[in-house]
Amino acid sequence: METTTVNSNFKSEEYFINMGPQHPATHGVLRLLLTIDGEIIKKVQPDLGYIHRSIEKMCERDSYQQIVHLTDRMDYLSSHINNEAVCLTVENALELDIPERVKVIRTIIGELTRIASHCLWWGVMGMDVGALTTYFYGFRDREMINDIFEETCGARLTMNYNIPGGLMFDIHPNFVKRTKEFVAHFKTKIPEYDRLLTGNVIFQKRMKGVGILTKEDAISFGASGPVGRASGYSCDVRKHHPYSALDKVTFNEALKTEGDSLARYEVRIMEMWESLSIIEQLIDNIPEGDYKVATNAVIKLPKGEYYQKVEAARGELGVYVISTGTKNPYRLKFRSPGFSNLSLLNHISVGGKIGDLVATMATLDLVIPDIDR
Amino acid sequence: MSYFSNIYNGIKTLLTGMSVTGKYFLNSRKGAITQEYPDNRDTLKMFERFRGEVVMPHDENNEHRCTGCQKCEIACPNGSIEIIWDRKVNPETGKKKKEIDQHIYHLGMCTMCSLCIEACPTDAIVWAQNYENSVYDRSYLTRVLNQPESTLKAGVED
Amino acid sequence: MNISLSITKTIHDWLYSIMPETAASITEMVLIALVYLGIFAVAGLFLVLLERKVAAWFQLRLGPNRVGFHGLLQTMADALKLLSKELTGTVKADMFLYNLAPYFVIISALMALAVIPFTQDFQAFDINIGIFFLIAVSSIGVIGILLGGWASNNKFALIGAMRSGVQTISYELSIGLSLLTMILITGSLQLSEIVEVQKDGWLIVQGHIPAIIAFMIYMIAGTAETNRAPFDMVEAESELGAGFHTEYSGMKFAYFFLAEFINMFLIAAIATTVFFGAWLSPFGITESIPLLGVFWFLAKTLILVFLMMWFRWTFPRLRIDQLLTLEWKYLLPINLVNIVIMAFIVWQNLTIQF
Amino acid sequence: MKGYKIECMINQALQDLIGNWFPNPEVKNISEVVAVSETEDATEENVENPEPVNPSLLEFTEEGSQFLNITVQPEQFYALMTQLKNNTETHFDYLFCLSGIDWGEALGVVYHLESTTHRHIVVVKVKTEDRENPTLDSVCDIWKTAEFHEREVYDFFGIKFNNHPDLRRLFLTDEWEGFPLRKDYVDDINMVIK
Repeated sequence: METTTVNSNFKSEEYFINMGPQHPATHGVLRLLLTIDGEIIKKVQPDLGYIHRSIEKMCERDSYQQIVHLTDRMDYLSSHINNEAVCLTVENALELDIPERVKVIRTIIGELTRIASHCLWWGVMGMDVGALTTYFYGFRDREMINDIFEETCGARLTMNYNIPGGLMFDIHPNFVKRTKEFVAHFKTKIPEYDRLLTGNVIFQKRMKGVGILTKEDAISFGASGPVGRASGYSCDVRKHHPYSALDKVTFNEALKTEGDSLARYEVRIMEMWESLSIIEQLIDNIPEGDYKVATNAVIKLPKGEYYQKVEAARGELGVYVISTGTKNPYRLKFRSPGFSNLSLLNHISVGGKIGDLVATMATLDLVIPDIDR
Repeated sequence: MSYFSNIYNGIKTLLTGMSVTGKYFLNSRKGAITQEYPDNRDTLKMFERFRGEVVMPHDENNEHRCTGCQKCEIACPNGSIEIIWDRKVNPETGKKKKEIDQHIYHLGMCTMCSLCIEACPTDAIVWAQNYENSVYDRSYLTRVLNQPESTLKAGVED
Repeated sequence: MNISLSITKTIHDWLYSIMPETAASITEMVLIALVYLGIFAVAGLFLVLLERKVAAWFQLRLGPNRVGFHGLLQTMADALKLLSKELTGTVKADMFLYNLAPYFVIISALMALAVIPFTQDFQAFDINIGIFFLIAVSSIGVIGILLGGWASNNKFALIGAMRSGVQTISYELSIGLSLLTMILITGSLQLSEIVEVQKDGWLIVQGHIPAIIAFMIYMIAGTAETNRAPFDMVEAESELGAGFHTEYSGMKFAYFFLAEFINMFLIAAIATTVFFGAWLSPFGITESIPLLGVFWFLAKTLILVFLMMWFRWTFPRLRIDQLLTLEWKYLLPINLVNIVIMAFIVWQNLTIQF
Repeated sequence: MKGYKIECMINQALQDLIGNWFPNPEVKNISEVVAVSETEDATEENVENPEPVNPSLLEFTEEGSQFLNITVQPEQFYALMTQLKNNTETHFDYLFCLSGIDWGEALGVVYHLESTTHRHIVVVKVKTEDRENPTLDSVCDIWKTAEFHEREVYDFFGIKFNNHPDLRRLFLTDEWEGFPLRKDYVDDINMVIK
């Protein structure tokens, strides 16, 4: 049937629904304005800002120690890695010599954070495509990591364990034991994840060929992390710009070339294995030494610009600091992975069904505070 | 032929998935991970480093270790600590000395970042493992950490 | 009218003795209807409880365990809460249809229960077109869903309702054809006769391979018919919020909810009747005590209900086009071939009978 | 650090390469250009030396940054960005950070670019003095990610981008007044100043 133009934006058979900000699949307060023709998605317009706290403006007011805890609240699922990014920026600017012990501990906890984040993602992903049980299995395993964090860092989610110059306090005596227990436990659970969800024929049908992102588009849209790697774009910051103790470990970059939702899913499952292997390589030989180096009570970065990128659970997190030599940054910009990953949602979900959009969004693994900052 | 092998493989994967959940169903007695929270209050113990709220420990003589240096107040990113202090004359030495009147802590504004406790030179404030912080009125969240009539412990400042 | 209810024979005789015949039979029908309504409203609530408990055990949880012994009264409390809730609706809804929809759904679910044979002679309404009646009545429910979704004046509800229409119309075919396969053996649509035939062996044994295929198709289509996961496109909470009942609250929502569970029971009950010998005990071990038939019937039905719950808590949801692909490209052709095979088996007398 | 040195060499090569794309029209003689750039390297921050004429319209600096910084005028900006992306020797196809900055007098945007094939990084800075109606060219059609990032910059700094397909507020509501991340933004209610 011929469609007539009613107004400039809509065709007569298209209609518009408002997905979010209180929608189960948007995981928080993301609002999507969908233009739909029947079940087919014609356009996705994200409307952001429902949880914007202007962390960048707050950073211009705070001292460098105080900035660290704000980053917990960005991507709360990889809070340790966010903390690490800010601390690395400050440490590199001050040219501090960080003890090996700190580097190793940071890396271990960072990888644990990544696993915890992926566990949660796996559970929620299953729930988004309708398998509600996965949620609890994912959370069960994540809970063990959270307990490790709570014992060592004192908090489960917003840990603030890093300070510029090292760690806030030394690891708990039980840390190594518990981490080893977790690694042994989790090695038996990932195959179970595979049997429950990955192999499932319905799941495969839902995921395969859905939301295809080509390598060129992935790069052009600035996709990073598992989203970029699923499109065959080697973008692991841990490989290309290793930080902390990541240059001492060997691991494979999880790469897939299909670029569809299933590839993004598989890349994350592979990443969990790689993270386990990184932890195993480091956990037995955490070097002795100080857990921090002394810094001035008031940290003043030398005049200049500093950029540090780290691989957060969702992709490349960048911290761009412009310092004028005072105790506050002149401008601090967080390049958050979720923001770029969200921008490609419209591109890859147009033409799919509503169910595809939900599945695609789940594999992008969006954390809204990370996007809104 | 692939039509039938698709059906066969599909059913096989479905049964594999069902075996996973079925295993948990059969072990549901011992496998439950539910924390029956208000019931297990007696046995629920937080880790020693758990950041519940900031407290100021007092010893049996009602003495604390806070000198009123305000380092915690400066370190706090949210302004959740306010210290009201005064200079009082020490009767023994006759010197004027800073002394806290009230160490006010706004739990409602606290983000549990631990910077104040790191900043404290005399370990006057520590984390408590209390995890039940909800109250019926926001004003209850503003707490005075030093007890009434408490004094500075001797020798802390040296 | 063929009301045969020997366990209420006394009431029947007593009513006929004190009233004229027409009044007596009307009173009797009303009485039976009320008894059914009462029993199945409560049974529906316990099915909800069962679902919640089973889900919890699949998910490493405890499930409801506060109200009553091990949470037995939880759903009762929920129903009371829903009863006492204010009924909120949307201003722009089509009020008449909006209010009518839940009754459509719940009444069609309860109506179908009338023909289910719980044990020998314990059947409210044994008509000679039993199976046909079941299929016909169970598809009325979808009209309620369509009405509810359309009248709510909510786009999410409308999408849900439209999906439901598509889904039910498609899967109705498979249900009908898979039951038709079995009717080739029984040669009758009347449920009591279908049970009678199974005294020589349950139909799933009698019909062996095609019967098993028909049973699998029936279970898949039945799950789809009740709009349960993995075919819960209608609600699809991660896609549509709550689907067609987004705008319903209080008791109206409870009707939809209850109807879903009664429908699930119904689907399992039909499967029990047609495939697993209804109230017949395995190998006739308790044939002498007809009252135990109720136990056997419920046991078989609940096992099938459990199977449907197991599906629900394991599988991801299908997409709407895959749902239709499954029906039109897989279930329907297989079903048609299956009928031919079954006809061949019946013709050649290849059924297994004891 | 070994890696750091290699990056330095690439930076110098990059500087020469990119600088040639936009020769300064004031500099006619090629040999003079080379001489000037050599003296510039040799006598860094030498006050007595007459001010060296930049051979290119672009300004290059590595001072106070770990990357090569290119400062470009808004007029050459779009052409430069197109070249950076399309030239096979540079091939900066990955725009990983786009930040708006309030420099005080001027408003600027900083682009962090990386090449996924050559793995080198460059920082492009562009400024506009006009605080009332700042306008720059959009790079949406070069890097698709810029669409959202530019909307963010528009939202917080009020910098308008020419040829942007959908330049609206991203985070804030449409009726919001002012641009919060500018240094002169005041909001007595929502901002807590320490």
